[in-house]
Amino acid sequence: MSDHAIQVNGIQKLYGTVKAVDDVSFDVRQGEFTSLLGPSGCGKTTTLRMIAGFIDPSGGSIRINGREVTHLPPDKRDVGFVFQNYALWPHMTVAENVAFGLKLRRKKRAFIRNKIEEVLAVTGLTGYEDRLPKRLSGGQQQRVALARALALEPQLLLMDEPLSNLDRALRVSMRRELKQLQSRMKMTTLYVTHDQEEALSMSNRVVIMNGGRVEQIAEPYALYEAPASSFVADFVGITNFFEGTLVQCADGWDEVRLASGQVLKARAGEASAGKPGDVVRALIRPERIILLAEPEDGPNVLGGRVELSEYFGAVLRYTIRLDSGDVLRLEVHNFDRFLENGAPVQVRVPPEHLRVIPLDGRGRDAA
Amino acid sequence: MSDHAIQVNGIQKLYGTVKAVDDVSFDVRQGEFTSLLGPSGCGKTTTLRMIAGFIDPSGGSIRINGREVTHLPPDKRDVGFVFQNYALWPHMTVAENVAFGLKLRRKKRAFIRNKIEEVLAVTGLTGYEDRLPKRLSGGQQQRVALARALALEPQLLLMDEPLSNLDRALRVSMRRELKQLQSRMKMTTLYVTHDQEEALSMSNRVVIMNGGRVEQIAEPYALYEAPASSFVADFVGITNFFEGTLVQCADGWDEVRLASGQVLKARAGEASAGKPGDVVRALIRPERIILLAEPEDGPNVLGGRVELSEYFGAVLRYTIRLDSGDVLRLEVHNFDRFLENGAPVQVRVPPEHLRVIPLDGRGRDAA
Amino acid sequence: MLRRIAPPLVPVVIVLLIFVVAPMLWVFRTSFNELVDGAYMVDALTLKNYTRFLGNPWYLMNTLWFSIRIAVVTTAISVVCAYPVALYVARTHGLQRNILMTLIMAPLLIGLVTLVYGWIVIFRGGGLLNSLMIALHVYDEPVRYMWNIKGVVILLVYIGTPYIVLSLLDSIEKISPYLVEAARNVGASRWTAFWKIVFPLTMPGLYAGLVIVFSLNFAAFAVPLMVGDTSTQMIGLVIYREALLNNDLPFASALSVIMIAVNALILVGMAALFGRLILRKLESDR
Amino acid sequence: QDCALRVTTWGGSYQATYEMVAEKFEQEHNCEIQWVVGSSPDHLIKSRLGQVDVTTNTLLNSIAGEKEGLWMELDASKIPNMANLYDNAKYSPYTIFANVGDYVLAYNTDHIPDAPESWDALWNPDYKNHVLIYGFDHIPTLSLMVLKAEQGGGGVDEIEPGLKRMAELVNSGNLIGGLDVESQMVSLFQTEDAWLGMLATGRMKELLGKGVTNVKFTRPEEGTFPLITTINIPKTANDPAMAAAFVDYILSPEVQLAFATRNLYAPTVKNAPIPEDFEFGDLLVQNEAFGRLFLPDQEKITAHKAEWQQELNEMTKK
Amino acid sequence: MTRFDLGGMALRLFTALMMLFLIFPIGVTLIVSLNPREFLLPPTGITFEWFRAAWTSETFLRGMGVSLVLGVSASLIANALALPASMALVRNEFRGKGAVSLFIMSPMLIPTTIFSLALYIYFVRIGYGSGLLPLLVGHTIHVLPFAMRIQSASLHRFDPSLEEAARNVGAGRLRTLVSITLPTIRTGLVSSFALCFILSWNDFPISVFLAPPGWTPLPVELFSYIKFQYDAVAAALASSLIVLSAIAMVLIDRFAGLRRVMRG
Ligand SMILES: Nc1ncnc2c1ncn2[C@@H]1O[C@H](COP(=O)(O)OP(=O)(O)OP(=O)(O)O)[C@@H](O)[C@H]1O
Ligand SMILES: Nc1ncnc2c1ncn2[C@@H]1O[C@H](COP(=O)(O)OP(=O)(O)OP(=O)(O)O)[C@@H](O)[C@H]1O
Ligand SMILES: NCCCCNCCCN
Ligand SMILES: [Mg+2]
Ligand SMILES: [Mg+2]
Repeated sequence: MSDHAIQVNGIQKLYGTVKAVDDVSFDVRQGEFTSLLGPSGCGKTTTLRMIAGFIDPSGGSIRINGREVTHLPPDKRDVGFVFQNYALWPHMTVAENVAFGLKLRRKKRAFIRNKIEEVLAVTGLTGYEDRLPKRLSGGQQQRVALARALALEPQLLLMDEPLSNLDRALRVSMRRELKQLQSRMKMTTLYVTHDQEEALSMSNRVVIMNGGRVEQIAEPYALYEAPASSFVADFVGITNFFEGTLVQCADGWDEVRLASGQVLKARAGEASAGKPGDVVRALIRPERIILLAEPEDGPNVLGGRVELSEYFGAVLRYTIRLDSGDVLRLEVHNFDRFLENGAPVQVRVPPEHLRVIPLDGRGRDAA
Repeated sequence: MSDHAIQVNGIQKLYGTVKAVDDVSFDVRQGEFTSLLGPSGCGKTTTLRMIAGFIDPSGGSIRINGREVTHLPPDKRDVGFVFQNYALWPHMTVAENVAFGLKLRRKKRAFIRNKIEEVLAVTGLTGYEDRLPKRLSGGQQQRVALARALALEPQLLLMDEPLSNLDRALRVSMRRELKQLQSRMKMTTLYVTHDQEEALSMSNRVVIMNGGRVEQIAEPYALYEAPASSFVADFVGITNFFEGTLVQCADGWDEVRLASGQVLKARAGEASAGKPGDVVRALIRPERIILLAEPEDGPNVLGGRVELSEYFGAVLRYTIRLDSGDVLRLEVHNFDRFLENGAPVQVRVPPEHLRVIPLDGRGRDAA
Repeated sequence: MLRRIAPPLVPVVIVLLIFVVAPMLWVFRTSFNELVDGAYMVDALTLKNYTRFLGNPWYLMNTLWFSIRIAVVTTAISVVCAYPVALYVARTHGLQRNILMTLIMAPLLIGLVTLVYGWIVIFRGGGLLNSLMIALHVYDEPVRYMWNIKGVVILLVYIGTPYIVLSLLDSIEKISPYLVEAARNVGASRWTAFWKIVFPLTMPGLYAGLVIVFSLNFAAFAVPLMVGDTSTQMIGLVIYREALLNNDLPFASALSVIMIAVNALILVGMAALFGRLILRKLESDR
Repeated sequence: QDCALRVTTWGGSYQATYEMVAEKFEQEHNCEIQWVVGSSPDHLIKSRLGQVDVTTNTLLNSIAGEKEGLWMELDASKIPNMANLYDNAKYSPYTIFANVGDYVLAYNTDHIPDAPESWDALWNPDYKNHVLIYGFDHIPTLSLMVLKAEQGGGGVDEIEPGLKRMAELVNSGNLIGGLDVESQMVSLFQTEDAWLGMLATGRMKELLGKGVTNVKFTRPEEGTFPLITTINIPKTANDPAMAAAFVDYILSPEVQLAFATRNLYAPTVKNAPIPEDFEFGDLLVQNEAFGRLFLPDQEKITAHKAEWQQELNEMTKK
Repeated sequence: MTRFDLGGMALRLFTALMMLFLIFPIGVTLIVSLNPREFLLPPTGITFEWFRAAWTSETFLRGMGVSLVLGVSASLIANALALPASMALVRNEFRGKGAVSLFIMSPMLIPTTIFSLALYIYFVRIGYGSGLLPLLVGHTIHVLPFAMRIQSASLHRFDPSLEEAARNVGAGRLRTLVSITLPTIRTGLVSSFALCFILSWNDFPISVFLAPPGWTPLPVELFSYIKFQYDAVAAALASSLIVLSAIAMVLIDRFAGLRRVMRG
């Protein structure tokens, strides 16, 4: 068997003049859990559907387990698929929906019965065997779609936002079940999600798509900590950007002068951010910024006022209007007090977490 | 006009013998943003649909702006609605879907054109005016559903998981737009979501449903910090539970002896957790637990080993198997090192964040 | 419930009461009357007309049962002919679709009598089909395709097919391609996906077509009259003859009553069968 | 002008002739004629329901109507032209013949060079698959059956021999069919599928009119079967006087001649001689042909035909 | 998107064969109508004489007009009556539904001959023996069950939330029906209307009894004509009808296409 469960090579899909998918290439290794992440309409579903064989690519090639399948019909690919819109068969009950694929594989009746019981238990649908899909809630329908795919224990499972309609508690438990199944069955998984928590926590690797193209392929930590572009940085998690000019770069430390005149010290990345005088962008994650309890002087300390506070339970996110006019978002955890809107604050931007990336002349990431 | 935009009084919906909604009552005040949160299948959609007038309640009454509407047809209620399954009209383009309600209100053509432009801009759909729904991605369809409702600037807006198929970045921006629209138009909103971050950050109040019934109605902070039941505690955010017996309760501090013999100090809640000897449950949020860098002795310090670590970008969650055998989940932010699975750790459970609630004899929350 | 379902049903029900039930009551009454001298009808209360039919095996077997058989067979053949055509038409658009539809409907547009002339050219003893078959040595003696049971079956199938295409179209179009994809994905071949997903989902349309064509064919009179012979005495034809040619309104009425009852039984049976199988599952409800 | 007279007619050429001659009547009597078009059976039904003032009818219908007492007596004083009717054209006080055609034996001279002398030729096995007759609802076929019954020692009261003979014909394989739509019979002669068969004189004329030269007709020695158009006035007629005037007009020489020359229905009045040079003169049932019409007891046919058909169907069932 | 073509080629082939079967007699009709010697094949030449005769026959033209008006009116009324009823039946579960359903289908069970005779007699008895009403009623009732059946089929699997969405933005029942429901089940409605129209257009027995003088529908005129004398005029008329409806279809398509373009 090939080392790669999926090899996607330069695939394309045109709808008239709309380039839904444009020269996308990536591989998924055997047993790996890979996520496709990207903004709405960026071509995730289209890519997945080409791999499953529902759409004929306008160009490029697809291999599954080393075998060229680009133009193979879907039933010859042996790939599990969970549809974004569920696609439950309306004339079949929950149990029948699940059993269909098993019957096609001529499984024994007892086996099918057990399997139905098992996957419905996993998806929390025990007791719903005889319901018709139209009599289920949205989340229940979504779980049937998942159960239907899991029942076949596919070697390769493609899922298109399979948990999007589930509450967090259920999603967490489903995620756990999926991961367990995946490692137990050594099932290779390609997972489309809009939930980056999901993508980061479950995946071995993440493919970031944007506008029909691949932006970055990386492991979760690398993706979050070293995004290849501002787009990725901003799309995966929240990022604060400071624009300025590089004034010095030595000893692994860069210095950036902001428009306000203030200078920020930052850790230099592996690649050089440029030479003094270059326009650069400095990035930092909200959870890295420190909200100072006491006024403080020193490098990388900025003043401002609270503009908005958002409470997420475990997290409190402040949007701060800096004295320079820039906006900064920072997150605190394990907090006990709330700052009023308008309250003056000081924050420290730890240099070791501030990264500098070069910019081209027009204010976009240099290529 | 009544003080309350919505008053729901003991409504019920039976499907045959299935009690989809069972004696649900709550109010939504004018201009308030209220969320309905609860597990999949708990009756959120059904409740919302009864308020919109799509389903006839089997019992109870509904008032909108003080007016009894329980049996009023949907077009007489003047309530915006965003459908969980979008319900876009397949024979109309995006623009036509949005314009339909405006045309019914006999708006001027220029007004309609502007409005379409406006809401499509808000939902990031500019340029898609003439697409038919079936030629849109899942997330795009969902945004059309939202745009369609917003175009009418309803005084009261009901939304059923309107952002479930959007990526985080888009969701965050849509949330912001929604909140702005809401406060600009003083629009009362009832919002069904499975995303607690959404519910907590956007809402004035949250209604927690479970199995067709209301579990708790509270403001976000109260809900998270003082859940009325283990169900709520566990459903909203993650919660660690310790079961034990109350050994002492004085001075605003309780002491709980765990099965392992260890005694944990905890802050006493407003209501008494009981008398010494009672079986109780102590709760603490993962982000409150402190992962000790150095071995330490003292009260409320527990030892264990890392069992699982989950990386979410800004957050790292460890699942720890305590020496007592209990499982503890804790979250760290702003971290720079990862602990290996199996690594020995010590944690401190700060007494001020440990809450004690009474249990009935059978190990469930006392009523 | 009553308040919701009554208003939409009331107009139809009233129209039917006035224009169907009332006249049919007269038919029912007439079925107990008597014909004198084969010429005129007098009021009576006799079961003669019923016993004449029910007591004669020829009527039971060679008209009633014969009609049922013909209707079943021709409807079945029409379905087989129509289904693929409907599948094909369902995925055409615009002009192609409209032209196909015109062609499919054409036989019905031009009227039966004219149509029969077209068929005569093809099927008569020295017609196109026989000439072709004889030229190809499939057989050497002309075969009779008209003015016997073959003609009746051919023509009923021919006329029934467009009706079934029409009734199927909408059901086919409504099937989301995702449902088929989902089936293909779990390993169903095109064929299996068709039988297990597409076919069941077209049941509403198929059912409509079956009911329509079966009823039309069961009651057919013009076709057996024009292209049948003495051995194709379908019950609709017998009723036509007794009522109009032989002036025997009482007997024709009794035949009608019997026919309506039988037809109703068959329809109820079909409704139960289809309802149980599939329709109820697919009904939209709120 | 609020006078309207409702008259039944068959469609096609019959109506065309009717419409042509009616114009004059409408002007003279200042009365509009409304044509009630349909096939024979509905003429009777509409008469029964008082929807008609003058019924153009078949003899069988007229008889049925008589039994029901549907018709009013035809008053010779109001219909002066009745005086010119041949005696046998006055069927009863209620029913007269408006015109008469007949069903002759047509044959294809390429396959049957000599004119058959008897209807028995229909049974000739040489003509297998090439024989045409009218369907068993039609008077010529019913008449043939009675004829055969008489020849077999029975008659209209003892139909068995006739039925047997007809069943033989059906089962022999000779028949292309017993047709209901007359024009199909014409076409089948035209295409030479049919070599031999019955044909109304009117249809014969059409066949010849199509330029067919190898089909001829003959009147077998047993006689031909009449095609009789009758006239009745329903008791429920709105304006019996006007109805009588119209009947009188039908019996006038000009109308009689019009139907004769246009439709080949021979006059039933003595004062309408056919022009010597009329091309299809021999197709008209005139003179001796009229005398050789085989006209069995129509009342009995009416009373029994349903039974007969039924028995025949049983004898020929497959 | 994958389509459910059961082996594309096979389906295409079968369809082609079926289309051949369906249009062969019509092709023959067309040839006949152009052939000076009617249906003696092979044709001996081309003539438009039959067409001229067909299109100058006042009877046929008038009959066609009557049939057209009658077919359209009866189909409209029947579909309008059937729509609410089929919606009520498909969307609600109630006791006696089967019986109501069967009752509405009942005209389909009655042999047309008897029905038209009975209806005719009924109208005469209640004093409406003449006039257009009986004809219209007869045709409407005749096609009603067919409209019911096709519409019901079409309403199965209709997604009710589409209607809810419309009601929610303020559309009343009627507006929802017109703007949402009807367009969504358009194919079904067109099928239903076409079927009803064709049934009415082809009807003979009902018209024969119920047509008042001056309002004779085409099939009656045509049958009366053809029954006794066949010439290619009927074939020419039939061919014209098919050509006309084909042209109408093309025009409709162009028109609809144009509208789509103008709508941008
Ligand atoms: N038509 C129906 N017939 C029978 N049961 C139904 C029907 N519709 C919903 N239910 C049941 O009622 C319960 C509540 O459904 P509802 O759609 O309100 O859930 P929900 O809270 O919106 O769930 P989700 O988050 O999954 O959308 C579910 O258990 C569902 O299975
Ligand atoms: N049938 C179609 N015709 C034309 N354009 C289409 C069609 N299907 C999808 N598109 C377009 O192609 C692009 C990619 O669509 P796709 O469904 O793959 O997006 P996605 O990444 O899955 O988005 P989402 O997260 O919103 O589901 C979208 O911009 C969409 O509008
Ligand atoms: N166009 C000629 C109509 C002649 C009708 N004759 C009636 C014959 C009945 N069998
Ligand atoms: Mg998608
Ligand atoms: Mg829901």
